[in-house]
Amino acid sequence: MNLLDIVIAIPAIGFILALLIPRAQEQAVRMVTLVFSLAAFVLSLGLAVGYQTGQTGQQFVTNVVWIANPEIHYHVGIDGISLWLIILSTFLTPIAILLSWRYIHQQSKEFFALLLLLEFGLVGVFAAWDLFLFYVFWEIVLVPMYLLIGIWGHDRRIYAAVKFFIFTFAGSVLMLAAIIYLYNLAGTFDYALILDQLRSGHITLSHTQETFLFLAFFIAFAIKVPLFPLHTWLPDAHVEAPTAGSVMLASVMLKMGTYGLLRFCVPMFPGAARDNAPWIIILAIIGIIYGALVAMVQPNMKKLVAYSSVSHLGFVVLGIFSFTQLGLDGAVYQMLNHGISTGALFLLVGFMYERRHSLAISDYGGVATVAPWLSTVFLITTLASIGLPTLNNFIGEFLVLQGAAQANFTWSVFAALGVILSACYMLWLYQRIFYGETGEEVRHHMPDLNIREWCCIVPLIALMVWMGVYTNTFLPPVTATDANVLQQSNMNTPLRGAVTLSGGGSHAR
Amino acid sequence: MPANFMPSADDLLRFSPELILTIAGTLLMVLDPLFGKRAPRLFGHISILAFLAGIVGALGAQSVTGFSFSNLLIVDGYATFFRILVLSIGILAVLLSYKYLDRELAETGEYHALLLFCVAGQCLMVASNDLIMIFIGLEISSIATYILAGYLRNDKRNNESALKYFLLGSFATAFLLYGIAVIYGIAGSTKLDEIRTALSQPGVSTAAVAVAAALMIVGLGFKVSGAPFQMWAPDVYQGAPAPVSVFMATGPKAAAFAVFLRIFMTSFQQISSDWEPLIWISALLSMTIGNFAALTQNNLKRLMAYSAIAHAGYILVAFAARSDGGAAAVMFYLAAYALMNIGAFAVIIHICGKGEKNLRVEDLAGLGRTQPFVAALLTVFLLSLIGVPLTGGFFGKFYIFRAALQSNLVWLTVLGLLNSAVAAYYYLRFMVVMYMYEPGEVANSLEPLSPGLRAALVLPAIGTFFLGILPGAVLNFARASAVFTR
Amino acid sequence: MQNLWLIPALPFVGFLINGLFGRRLPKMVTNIVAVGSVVLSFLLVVMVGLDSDWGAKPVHVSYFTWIGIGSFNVGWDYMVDKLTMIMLMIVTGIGSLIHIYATGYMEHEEGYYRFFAYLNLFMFFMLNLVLAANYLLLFVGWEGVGLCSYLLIGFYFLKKSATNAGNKAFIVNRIGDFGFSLAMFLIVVNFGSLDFGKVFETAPGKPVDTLTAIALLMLLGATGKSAQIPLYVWLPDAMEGPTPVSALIHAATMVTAGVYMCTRSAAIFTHAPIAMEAVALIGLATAVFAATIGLVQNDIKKVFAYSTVSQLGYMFLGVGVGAFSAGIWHLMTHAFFKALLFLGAGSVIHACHGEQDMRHMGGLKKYAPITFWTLLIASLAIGGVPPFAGFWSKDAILVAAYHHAPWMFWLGAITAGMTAFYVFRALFMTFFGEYRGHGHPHESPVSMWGPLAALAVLSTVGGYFFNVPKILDSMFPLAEEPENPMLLIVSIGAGVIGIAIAWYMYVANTELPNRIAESVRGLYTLLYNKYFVDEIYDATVVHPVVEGSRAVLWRGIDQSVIDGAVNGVGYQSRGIGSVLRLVQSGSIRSYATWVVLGSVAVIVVMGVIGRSF
Amino acid sequence: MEPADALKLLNSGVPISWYLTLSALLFAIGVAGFIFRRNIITVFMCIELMLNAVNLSFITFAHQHKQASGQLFTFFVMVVAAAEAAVGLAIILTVFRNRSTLNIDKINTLKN
Repeated sequence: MNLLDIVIAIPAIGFILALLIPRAQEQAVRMVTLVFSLAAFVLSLGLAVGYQTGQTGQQFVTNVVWIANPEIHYHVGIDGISLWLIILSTFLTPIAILLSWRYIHQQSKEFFALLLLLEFGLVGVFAAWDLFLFYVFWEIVLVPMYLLIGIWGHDRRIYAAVKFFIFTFAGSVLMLAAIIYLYNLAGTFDYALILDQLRSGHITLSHTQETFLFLAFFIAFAIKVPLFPLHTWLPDAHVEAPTAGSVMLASVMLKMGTYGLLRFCVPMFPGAARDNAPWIIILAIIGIIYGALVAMVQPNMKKLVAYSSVSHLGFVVLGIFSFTQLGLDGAVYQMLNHGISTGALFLLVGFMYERRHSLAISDYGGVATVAPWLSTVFLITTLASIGLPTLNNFIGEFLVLQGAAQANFTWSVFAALGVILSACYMLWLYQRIFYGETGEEVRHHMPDLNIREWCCIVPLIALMVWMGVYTNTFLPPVTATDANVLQQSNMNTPLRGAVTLSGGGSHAR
Repeated sequence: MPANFMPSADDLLRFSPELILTIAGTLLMVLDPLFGKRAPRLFGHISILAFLAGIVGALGAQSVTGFSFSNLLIVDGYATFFRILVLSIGILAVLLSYKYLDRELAETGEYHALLLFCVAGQCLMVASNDLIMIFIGLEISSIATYILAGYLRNDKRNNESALKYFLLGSFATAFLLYGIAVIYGIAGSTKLDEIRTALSQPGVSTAAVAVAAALMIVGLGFKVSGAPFQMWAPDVYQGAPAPVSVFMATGPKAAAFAVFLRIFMTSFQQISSDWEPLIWISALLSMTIGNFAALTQNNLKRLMAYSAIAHAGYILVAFAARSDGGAAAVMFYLAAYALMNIGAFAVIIHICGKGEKNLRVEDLAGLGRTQPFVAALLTVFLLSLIGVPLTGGFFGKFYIFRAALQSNLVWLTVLGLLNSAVAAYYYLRFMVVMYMYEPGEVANSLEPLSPGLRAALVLPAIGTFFLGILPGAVLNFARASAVFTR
Repeated sequence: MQNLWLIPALPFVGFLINGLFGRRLPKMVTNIVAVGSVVLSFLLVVMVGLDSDWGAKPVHVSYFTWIGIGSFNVGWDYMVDKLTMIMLMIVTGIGSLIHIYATGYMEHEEGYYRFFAYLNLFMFFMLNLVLAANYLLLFVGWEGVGLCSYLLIGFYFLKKSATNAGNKAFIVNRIGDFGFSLAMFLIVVNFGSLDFGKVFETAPGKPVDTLTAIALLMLLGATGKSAQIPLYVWLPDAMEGPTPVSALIHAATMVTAGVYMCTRSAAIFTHAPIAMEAVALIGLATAVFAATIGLVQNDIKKVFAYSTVSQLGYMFLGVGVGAFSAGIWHLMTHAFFKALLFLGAGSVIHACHGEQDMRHMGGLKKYAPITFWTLLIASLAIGGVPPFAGFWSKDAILVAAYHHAPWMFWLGAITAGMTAFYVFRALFMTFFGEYRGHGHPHESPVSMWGPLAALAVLSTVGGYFFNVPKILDSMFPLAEEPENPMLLIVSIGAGVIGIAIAWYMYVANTELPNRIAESVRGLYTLLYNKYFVDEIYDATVVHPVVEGSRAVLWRGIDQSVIDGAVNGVGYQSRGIGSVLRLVQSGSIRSYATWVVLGSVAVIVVMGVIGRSF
Repeated sequence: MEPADALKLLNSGVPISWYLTLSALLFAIGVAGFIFRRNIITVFMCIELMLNAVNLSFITFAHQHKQASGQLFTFFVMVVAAAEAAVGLAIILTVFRNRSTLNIDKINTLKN
């Protein structure tokens, strides 16, 4: 029973407690959930403190048998990648709870309880070191999000919720098949052991086997990422979800996909990963540009941000499949960045929706005059998300593109176009919402930020700057772990000297 | 065989569940005229006691495993597992029926007596080592079910359901019986183990064996409502009284699967490579037909009937694995399925009202608002039916597909899993309606949960979670007992 | 030199104070914070200069690791050498003057504190840019100044045109930055580092095509920031911003960043002859192109804007032909006289109550004498009349151009003539003749004409006293060329002729311009509408991209194709479902038939598989 | 003729396969009747026919194997058939009472 177990347990306990409270006492439910989520966050910081950057492999390990036959373990632990993602989840949950404080009226008990259940699942996903356990958490996450969208969402919430569930579920059943198949080969679900057996040649996969297993995992993750062209559930889900839902969805849930790619797909099936990298990267680059272009023409704020996510996540996938140290680090960093800045964007859009009760960009304009602080924080967030240096996204995008350039310069050329386009759609959005003459509706319904909202947004802004200026806090564990991943996948392509213009194509076969 | 017809104590113990249930049933029929009008619930209580006693008996029998009555009866873990399963299903069926029966002002004595006989027949089936005994047990169970299906005499739907089940049921049974006859002709015996040995002799006409096996597949496939013999199920389940249709979908089906598996894993085990493709096809057909037909279905009972067909398909997948692991998976899944299905039906019975007038999916509208507890439990069962982790249904599917993959049924596995994604769609509709619609008049005018139904909701929920979080105990027992006489 | 970081830090602190509390602070405090911080950092620069012997003893300070991944390490490092020193002096010096000027100019503006916060933030990024010791840190400043220019152009954010101009500036700059970042990627791939020292050391050894690629990509970046063809389009629109901004950012400092960057990367460029040629050509083309447009503009700020573009072209010409120090020299003098021109223009606009169209000015000589004299000096300087500042640097560039390729010299000379013409045209139209505007024009307060005077002095003697090529001799040794008086005469002559024509047309007989315009209507419209470049870009790039994304990508692919497929699958499965249900006819006999058919099938299959029959 | 002769004939002459064929035929007739007749009673009788066809083969095999058990089975089957008849006729009765028809094709309200 170490710190990690406690961090995993707290949300579950809070969830049950919240359910036990009679529904009349809404305030009590809010307080309980908030307290528990905060507790989880504070403790999760302990993980960062106690984490030994030096040593590779997982830390804070607990490994006990859950089910004897087939042997399924409760095997959790963290490494440099999962560490930050767990903290990201625990960090955003209290914010999500806080921002829903007044917004949720009906069935608030279930709402806040479900947020904790969601947190439980998310933390579990990033901590699980047993494939079966991973799948269990993976599916647990699905249910609360489905209900959050479906019950508390906007007009087309049902379509969105069902679409979300079916998309993800269809993907994950394939993963389940692959997991079972691996189990029958390896006789264990323990990821570390499977990895060893695969690498020691204890299990040998035929080329077809490896390809199919890789694809089974890949599709499940690609849907979650989402990778073009599997992304269409995302805009619907985002637009219909309540603010808290959008925040959690964008900030953490999408990372489940990229995390899975990095944690499982690449190390377990390096060969298949190399073989399939070219078309995957092409899809990622299409996603980057396509997402940006489609975002540019959205009339709906949330849809715009949603498509921008498609674009941003494209960078992550690109980084992962560049198989370079910088690329992987950039990918992980970009996961966190996207969590912070896009989360903040959805947060602010939510604030505006609570005031104006509209997501249509055309219903706004001239907000800067009546709500200067709101527009200021929105501007900072915008700049973060378009990757202004000294703010977080820049680091991630730079590293990813740099890594891609090392692998194949052409990739970085096309991917970098996304950076131009992001400026186009975000600045245009900002202009249309905040600049210009102030309309009557806006003038009367747009008070500036209140204390609660400040509490939600300030931590995010602070992180944007911190992660943009002083990366030393975050990068070292990531770097060490990524190096380990590359080495596990026998893909260690260290920073090489001269590479010809076309790029060495470190794995173009 | 010794000419001593005096059964020993062990024999009686091994036979105790059937005895207890039969005696209890007879007792009820005697008591019916006396208390029928005055204490309608009494019979329910008695039969619950009887079932509990039966469970005790079954456990006792497990302590003296082995053959009895000149090898007609076999008590092994497999038998005990299914005995306990069908007995527990009986208990839950009784719990489901209290409310229903007095809402429909139906006589209770006869009903419960039939229930007891039915379960007795099933206990006999699962514990018999002889095709004729199986046939008799099957008939005891079926005949009782025929009556139960049409229990409300003046209800047109009940009549039709009963008639269809009766005619088609006996029709299929005739095929089964013919198959038995042919086997008897080939092997000169109806004892499963002896048939096995006989078939392994050289010079056995494979053609005849094939015909026999085929005929049995027809008969038993019909009973487990596996495609292409599933047509009757939706009509019958829809027409029968709700508690009966859920009982039919769980108890007799479990028993039928039990004997199906026992016969084919014992007697026809050597020629399994011949019948495996049939099961393969049947499994795929059942899953696909069940799920896709359910997509557009709006009548709750009929929808659940189609879903029952689909679940039969999943079980057949494990059957097609032709391994002990597969058998264990079948056992586990049947248990999990019984729990979640009964739980779901408890809610249906709760909302359907007198004369089962509220059976549209929309009638669940707003249940999450007006009766959150019921809605929450139904959600649990639905998630289990979808196969979401931490529920019994998930582990059931997991074991099934694991067994299938171990036998390299990769494509069947993939198709099955994709099927479960399709199924998710119509199960989600329930949740959508319950939580995301405004409460309709049904939900608003709903009376509080009756104790019986409450029990029939809570117990399966507990069971579902137990199987979903700590499946080890049940599975290990299943694996230990899923070893057939070789 | 530990206090190097203070140079950018001070303005940043100013930005924080004004940005966070400015709304509650009295104007006086805001002024003190804003101006004070910049003046202080100017003094710091001077101190640093004294310590480091004006950069002769280079200083290199690294503060902390910004990005550290294995061998790849980017630090927050500052360095000071002669080049940096010059830039620092220009930025902080001119910056201080313009800050002071702005306190007067912006006095009655809404969001006073906001303006100065942005201005200070700009100083921070600009100083970061010139102090940076590696490309990534330079890029921080590079993008940062872009941000500030975006904010300041859109300062009057109620005006759509202003915010549009802001977006345009930022996005066009992004296109340039795209090139710059690609250049950085290539540098890392090939040099394994972004530190100036390391890169320039190893540059000579690298293959030429790689260096050429890097240099060309950098050039793309420079064309964005320094408004060269093809990315110059944002600068004229940028005049939407308050005039001090035009002076500081869009004339004196930011727009010269491209020149600075190329000079800084001389080690790479000099080994990439093709790139050098490209730089020269682009510079020259821009110079000519912008000058021609400048000839006919009526908005005083637009005139100066195009002259800025043109002058930047000169600087690139200088860099391109290898006269880096000449380029920097012109950068400096240009900073003097162009800042002066803009501030003067601001003063004129201020005098005319915000009027910017020169056709509604005139005769201001007697109302605003100081402004007139200072502007006259500036015009002489840009006109290349000795001994004013502009003459020296421009002459140096032209000479270098002549030795590179004479035709470049001739084009440059003609451009010089045009420059002199349109600047004096502006001068005459505003200060001579009768006042054609409304209201009663007036001279500006001392806070405004003070800086004008200071800049006037610099524009007069700055060129001669600060002989950049000599200063930078150690970095960019001067080519030994024979003195060629002809060149001198030509370049001076061009200026004088230009001035003379302007006088003839706009003072002697003022109806002449219209007649000329009439006679060459087509050409006139072409020039007046800036060759319709904006329109062409809109039609060929912007509109297709936006509409294409909406119609094809979003409505087409996303909604019709992908979602259509998804929903189609759902619809089809329902279809299958209803078909399957039809089989359930409810008739017992049909069911029995199915059972029989099924059993036959089963028997047959069993037989076939068992191969029994 | 004498029963003994009949037995002799049975033992010697008519081969087993004839009986089996006959039972198969009877079974087939039953099936056909079930499918093609419309009167519920008739359909039900067809089932009885099928069961008895099976009985015939039981007896045949019993004779072939010289076993008593096979003949015993026929009794079981008869008993079961009787029980089925009792229940079945009752069900048919209620149906008739409710719908006043015995046309099997009219009993198809539950469908799709």
